[in-house]
Amino acid sequence: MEIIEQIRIVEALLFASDKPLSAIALDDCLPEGSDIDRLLSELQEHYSGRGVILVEVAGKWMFQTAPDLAFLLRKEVEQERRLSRAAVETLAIISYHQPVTRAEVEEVRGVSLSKGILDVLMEAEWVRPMGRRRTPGRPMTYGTSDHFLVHFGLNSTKDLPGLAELKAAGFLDNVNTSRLNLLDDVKPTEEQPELPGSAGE
Amino acid sequence: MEIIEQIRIVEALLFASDKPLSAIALDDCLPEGSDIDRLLSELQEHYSGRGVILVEVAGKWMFQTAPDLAFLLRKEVEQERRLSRAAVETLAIISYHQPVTRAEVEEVRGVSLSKGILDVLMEAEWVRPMGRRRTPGRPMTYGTSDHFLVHFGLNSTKDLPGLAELKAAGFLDNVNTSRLNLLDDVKPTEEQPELPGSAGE
Amino acid sequence: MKNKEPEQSVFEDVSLVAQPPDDEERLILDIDGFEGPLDVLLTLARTQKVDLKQISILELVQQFLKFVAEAKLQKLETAADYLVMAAWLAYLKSRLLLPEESSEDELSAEEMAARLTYQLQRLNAIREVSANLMSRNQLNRDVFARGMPEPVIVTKNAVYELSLYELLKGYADHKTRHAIADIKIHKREIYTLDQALERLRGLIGTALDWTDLFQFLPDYAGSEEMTRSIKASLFTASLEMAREGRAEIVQKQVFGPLFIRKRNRED
Repeated sequence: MEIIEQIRIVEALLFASDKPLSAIALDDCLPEGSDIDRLLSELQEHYSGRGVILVEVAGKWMFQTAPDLAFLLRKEVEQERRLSRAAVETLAIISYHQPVTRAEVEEVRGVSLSKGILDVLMEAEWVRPMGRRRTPGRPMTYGTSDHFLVHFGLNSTKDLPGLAELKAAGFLDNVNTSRLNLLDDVKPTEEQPELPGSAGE
Repeated sequence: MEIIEQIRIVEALLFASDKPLSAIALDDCLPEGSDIDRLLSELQEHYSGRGVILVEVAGKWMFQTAPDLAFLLRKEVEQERRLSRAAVETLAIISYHQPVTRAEVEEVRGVSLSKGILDVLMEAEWVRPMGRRRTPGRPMTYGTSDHFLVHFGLNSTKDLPGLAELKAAGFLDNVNTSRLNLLDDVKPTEEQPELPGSAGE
Repeated sequence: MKNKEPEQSVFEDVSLVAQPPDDEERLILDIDGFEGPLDVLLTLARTQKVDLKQISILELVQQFLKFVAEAKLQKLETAADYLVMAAWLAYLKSRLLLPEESSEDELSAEEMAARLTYQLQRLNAIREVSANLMSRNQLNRDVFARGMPEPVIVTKNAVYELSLYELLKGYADHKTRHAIADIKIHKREIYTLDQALERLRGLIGTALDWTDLFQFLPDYAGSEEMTRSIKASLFTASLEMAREGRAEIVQKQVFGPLFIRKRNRED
């Protein structure tokens, strides 16, 4: 049998097999006196640089998608999720009051902040850590990201409507805005983030 | 992107799949302006004569082991359950006469169809219901599925072996279901399947 | 059309059992090996000629009737098919042998014979193509797909949807809940008892007989709230006048209208 015929056999066996095959197992299907190592190396050579390559894993042989094309076999799908009311409120408070610590958000909301909420907002890439405050305990402060501005079509957080504007737009019925001075709160001074891009805080 | 890169992508996608892929699905993974037909034909050319070949079945593309190596691979799988003669004949009548009613199958074979036969063919996903005929009783008609084409390596039902000869000999003319054929049937018309893409697809 | 021997591949369960040659040159056919009378006819026809177009129908009828006579037709439902065919063939035979009477309604014996030949040829043709079909390379029998397909791994990325409106609404709602809201208590419109008494005293004299109390509602009643207040006050006023002995009140049924009339003091 010609070499090319033997290579074809090895090629078909490896292709159709549902598990990697050892050189010995392949040799069993070949005529007496075949040089299986040579066949495998020629086959490997034939597939080098192709979309599929022949690899040896743990002493056995198999075809595999070329590593640089592995991306073809990964499909990313976007799954839309809704934010909870608590998350929306937390995001709003962070965007209006930034930079703000977790304790401050809790104080403003009047309830403690469950662990997941900041994670979700950071996963959505709307909220980012903004450095530690120079106060006892040096708590981390949070603010909004550039992605937040892009998502909501804002040039800067200064573009967020103030309370008077919100009231004029009908968002704040029954609220006497003169008693709300939160927007005029003096903001504590911030340090620059000590660990730039220290996500996960 | 160079042609060779595009071919590698098509090769990797087809190689990774154990089911046929449509040219459209493949094209979706390629850069804008790729000529998928050319890529497929170059790929087919590259594999011609190899142990694995690129075939077009049911209008889609897949890699398969070369048919001449069947002797080698057959022993690797258990001999599949043989279809009964009645089932084979029924499958042939359905594939050549489709869409065809149960009564017509019985007429061609000259014997009534036992209950299990259609079930076996539908369970194998070779036969599927194809809608009811607009004749009294509105009998269900049957035809073959894409799975049937893939299994028998056919690109379409037009490629069934001997189809032209059967047609020329008049053996695919309307089947007269009044036993012992004393009258001619009115040419039947089919309704669209009531459940498109229903069972068997 | 090419002819193939039916014993090939898929037809291996056809039992064509040849008797020893010394017992005439005849075939004994086992009915269990057949797929109905047409199958028997086809098999018998093959013993005559390779070309089905040239078979002798008369001889075929003879063969079939002999077969049915010798076969052990035990199962009734199986037997019925064969007996119907035998009867039809016997009829066909008689038609073929007797001089043909011309009839407009019926097919001629030759046409009937031709139809039978056609059916046999068609079944034979289907058998040939089914043999061809089954001898094709079948997936997972002769040819194989990739044994280790590499699955497409789908990763789901969460995308959070939130509009600016929802964000602002969230903030505003929060402010609303936490702000001290101004509550204005509106002055309620009421029709006082004094007003009602004055009206009732003034009007009751003009009515000569029993009158529905609510006939005395002023025309300008206005809001529903005001109407309710007027009704309540008029009712209280009527009770007051009854207590003073200036009026009589009658109600004929529960929730029915209240009738009132002036009562002249008898002092």
